[in-house]
Amino acid sequence: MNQLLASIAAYAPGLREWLLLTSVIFSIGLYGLLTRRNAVGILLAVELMLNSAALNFVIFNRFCMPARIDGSVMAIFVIAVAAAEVVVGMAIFVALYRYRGTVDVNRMDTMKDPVTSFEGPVAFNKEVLDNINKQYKSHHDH
Amino acid sequence: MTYLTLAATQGAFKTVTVSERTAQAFADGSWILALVYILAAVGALGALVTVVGLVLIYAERKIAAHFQCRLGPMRVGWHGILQTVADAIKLLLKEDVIPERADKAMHLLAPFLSMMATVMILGVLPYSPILQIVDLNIGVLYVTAISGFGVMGILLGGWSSNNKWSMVGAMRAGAQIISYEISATLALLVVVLFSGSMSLAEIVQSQDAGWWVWRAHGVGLVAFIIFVIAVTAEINRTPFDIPEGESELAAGFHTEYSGLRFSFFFLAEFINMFVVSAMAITLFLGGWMPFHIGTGGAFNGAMDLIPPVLWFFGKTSAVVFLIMWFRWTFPRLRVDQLMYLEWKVLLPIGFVNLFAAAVVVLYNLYPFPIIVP
Amino acid sequence: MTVRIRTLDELLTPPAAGSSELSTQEYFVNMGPQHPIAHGSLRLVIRLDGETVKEVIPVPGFVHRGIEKMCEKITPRQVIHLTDRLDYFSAIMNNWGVAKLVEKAAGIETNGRIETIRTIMAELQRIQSHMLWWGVLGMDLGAFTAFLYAFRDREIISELFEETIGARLTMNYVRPGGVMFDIFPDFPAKVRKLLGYLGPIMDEYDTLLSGNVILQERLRNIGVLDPKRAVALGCTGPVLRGSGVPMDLRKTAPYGRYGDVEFNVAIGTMGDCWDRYYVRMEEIRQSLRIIEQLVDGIPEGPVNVIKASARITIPEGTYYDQIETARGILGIMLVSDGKSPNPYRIHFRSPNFNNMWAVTAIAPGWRIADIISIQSSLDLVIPEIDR
Amino acid sequence: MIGPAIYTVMFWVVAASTVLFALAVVNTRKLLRAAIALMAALSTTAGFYVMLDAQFLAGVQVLVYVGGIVVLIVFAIMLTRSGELLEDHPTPERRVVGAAISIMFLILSAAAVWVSPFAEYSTGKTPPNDALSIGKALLDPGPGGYVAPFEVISLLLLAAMIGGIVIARKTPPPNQPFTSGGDLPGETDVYTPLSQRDPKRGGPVS
Repeated sequence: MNQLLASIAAYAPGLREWLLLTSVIFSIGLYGLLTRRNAVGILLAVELMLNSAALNFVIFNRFCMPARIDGSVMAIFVIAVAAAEVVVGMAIFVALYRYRGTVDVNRMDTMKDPVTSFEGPVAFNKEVLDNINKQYKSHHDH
Repeated sequence: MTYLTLAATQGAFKTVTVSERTAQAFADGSWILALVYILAAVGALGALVTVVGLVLIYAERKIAAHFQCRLGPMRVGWHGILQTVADAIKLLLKEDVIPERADKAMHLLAPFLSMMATVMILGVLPYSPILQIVDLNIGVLYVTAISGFGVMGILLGGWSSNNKWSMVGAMRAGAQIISYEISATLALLVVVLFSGSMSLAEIVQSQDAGWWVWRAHGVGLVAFIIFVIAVTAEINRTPFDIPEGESELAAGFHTEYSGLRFSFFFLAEFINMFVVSAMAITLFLGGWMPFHIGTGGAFNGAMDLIPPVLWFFGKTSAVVFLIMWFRWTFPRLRVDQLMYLEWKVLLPIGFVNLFAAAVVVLYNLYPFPIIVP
Repeated sequence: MTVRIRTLDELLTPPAAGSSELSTQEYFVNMGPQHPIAHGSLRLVIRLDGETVKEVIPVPGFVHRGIEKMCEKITPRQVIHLTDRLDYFSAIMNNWGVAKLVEKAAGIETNGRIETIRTIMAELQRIQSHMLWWGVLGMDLGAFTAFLYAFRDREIISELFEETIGARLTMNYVRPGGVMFDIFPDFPAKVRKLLGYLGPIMDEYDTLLSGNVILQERLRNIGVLDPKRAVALGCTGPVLRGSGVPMDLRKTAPYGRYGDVEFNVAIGTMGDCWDRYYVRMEEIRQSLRIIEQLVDGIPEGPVNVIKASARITIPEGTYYDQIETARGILGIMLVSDGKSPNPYRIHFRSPNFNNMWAVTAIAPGWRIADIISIQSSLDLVIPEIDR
Repeated sequence: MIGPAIYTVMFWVVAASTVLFALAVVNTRKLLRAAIALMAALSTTAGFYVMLDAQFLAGVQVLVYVGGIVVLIVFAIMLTRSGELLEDHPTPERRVVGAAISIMFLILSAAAVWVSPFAEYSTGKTPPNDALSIGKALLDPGPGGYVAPFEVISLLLLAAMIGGIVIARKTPPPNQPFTSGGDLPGETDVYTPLSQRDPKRGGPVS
């Protein structure tokens, strides 16, 4: 029995295993960041990456200077920043969705040109489009 | 003679949690004993969930009935005592309906999330000095954190039902629970400040010289009232049962649930009531401590004869009764009035109260000795 | 806790676009026909912006039974049976309305005993109806205890009816030229005992619900109905009086014994849900007062001035009469061709139908939860709307 | 002997489940499910914190992430109820490119981790990771203290809160094209008459 336990304990995670784990999670987050087109999906992936970064702080704290708690403090800061990021991000996405009817990052190109195409839950007709462009122009005229 | 000193002289009530016993058994190499401890803990939790659920549902029906000049369940068993069992069997045998175009996986997951949140809290409550499964040194934080899973269960349940009323109920529940969590946490922090610990067992022991509800200069009383109001809102009970308001939302987030999964939501509500009451008494009313007047005396001695676990469940029942009393007396608030109450009434009072508590602790304006570990 | 008081003008103006509130997509929900607030089968289509009501469209008609058409095939005396099924909480008053119309049309004179019994019974029924409303309002607002309290006390009146009439809900009591059964000998004593019981009970109701701060928050300044709007919509009864219009047929066109007794008409000041609540609670007290004045001196005499088998012929013409039921004015129009004993056409002007449309005027701008308060304060009986 | 063995087994089990949940976060087509997977992944991370003797951090993780952030995300997903927000379809090209880049990153970082000589460490000493020492460190103005970052973070959170409210507000500043006040057809007019609806889908006909 004890031999079995010892052989299991031989696979105990060291610093490198922990770091490898966070690298894997970070890479998965990176993959999501690159493949998702939906802004909320991207935010989810970013949360994953932030989380693995915070975990890294704690891992280094635990293995390299176990007498201190700086890693935990940094992780708390990371969590706070993540919370702030999500609040603002979600507010922006909801506002954007309300105005444009989409949160697809590929279509968030209004800064390039006046609106020429518009896709949303309801198809916009020409009149609405012109109206928006007029507003846009009058804004610039001021 | 205070309770703890009495206990110390007798050496009887040293806090030993089940997890400590298990660890000791492992260290001693007695596998079977450790296994027995683990199984006993799991079994006790399961039994507690079942018994508390059955008892509270029966109690609610009887209390409601007597508030309303009627008898309540009388047919099944003596004074209808088996009614809840019969209802449970009926719910288990009912057809389980899942609405069309509902998100099936989420629909199945939601009640279990709700249930899990409450059961996980049961494990850290100190029922008596020797009856506690785990004593976390972040116990208060743990309880606050885990109740977040309950919100997710309700949100998912409402969203996945593919029903507008459920959706509205879920959104309301989410907003309500998150809002009132703040006030509840502020009230908890007052006790954490006074006792100087976040471990529930230590918080109970810090009330050796008197319960925080009256020993803390009125600050504790204000915190207790805020806590009771906030947790009543957190567990969606009248007058804060807006998420499931039956007359407007037709049961809200669990409209589309039936059979076993409905019973999970239903049971979670009652276990939640037990949990928050237990938290309230652990933090403010001395947990398993007996009721003492002054120091020493025959009265206190008589009180000490009652076992701590009975004190715990007795006090919890009192708070549960209070919450049920609310339900059968008050009408329901409107959702914006609810938010008004939280953000413009309870939250400022909570902050001021926390500040006052901090001043009391910091400048030691405290006539009684405070136990700071 | 303070309440933001909205003035009538502010309320009736639609909120300006871009007021500083969070915006969400508007959506429609169906309240009913199967919904706890429908109290029967009424469908309300509600356009919502978040929790704010933008528009309410009532869709009645789920319990239409063709009562008006059925009335064309039966004699006026048989019509009484059907009026029980209109607003079943005002059954006696509905009966009385038809009886009054037929008596007017056929020229039948009744005596003091009949009118006194009718008045007492109608007022008892009014109390019973308002008690039910009170309990249901409590239930709708989440205070279920009120519901059972109301039913406990309603039961006493129901037993009184049962003892006199033999029925508890569909009384079928008042008929042209009299009442169906005479009162039993110790009826006055029992009614006096009831009055002694109900007086303190009203204070208990106030303690349980009226004085509750949450109830006041839910009702005060909620769902304000402008008096002009109320009149324009044809609202009657406590809904109209709640808006401050002192319109009560018992005062303005006294019938029965109402001209002989002293009572006050309760009116509201603002037209909010609380005023409608207050008006009904006060009406219970005034009804108790009316009964108290009448019960001691019920005149002697026959309770039927015409034989039950006598044929009532109504001369050719169009007749209209109205009566104040618990929910407002029930108007009855009867067209007779003078030949057939059956009416050529009967139309009921139902108080609930007009009161129902008040919700379209009141509800926009309030929350979903306020629809509950508003619906409860309107006290609708759906079968009468659909007839 | 039993302690390390349990620790090891738990680490590998929780690590595997975390990776699975993380994969679900980036691959699920329904965003709400992705959010739930994120919740699970964050909860297992709290488990990691417990394994690393940072119980307080585990509590904060669950409290803030599950009770706050994920609930907020779920709220936002529910508020923007449309087919587009629920479904997310990456094209195959994006998948390939994304996978290539992330795998390259993984190889790079793993290699870096494997070859780097880390300082000697001892796991025997338990770190003082309780709430008390973290609180003291956060409010310590001396060297090694974190009072300045703490204040900055507080300010950041306040700014984020105000920013969130301002952005989500309906009020249109005058002549602003991008905040309309909720009156544009795209914002409110999502109602389709019954006759124009696809009975199977229930929504507007596309």
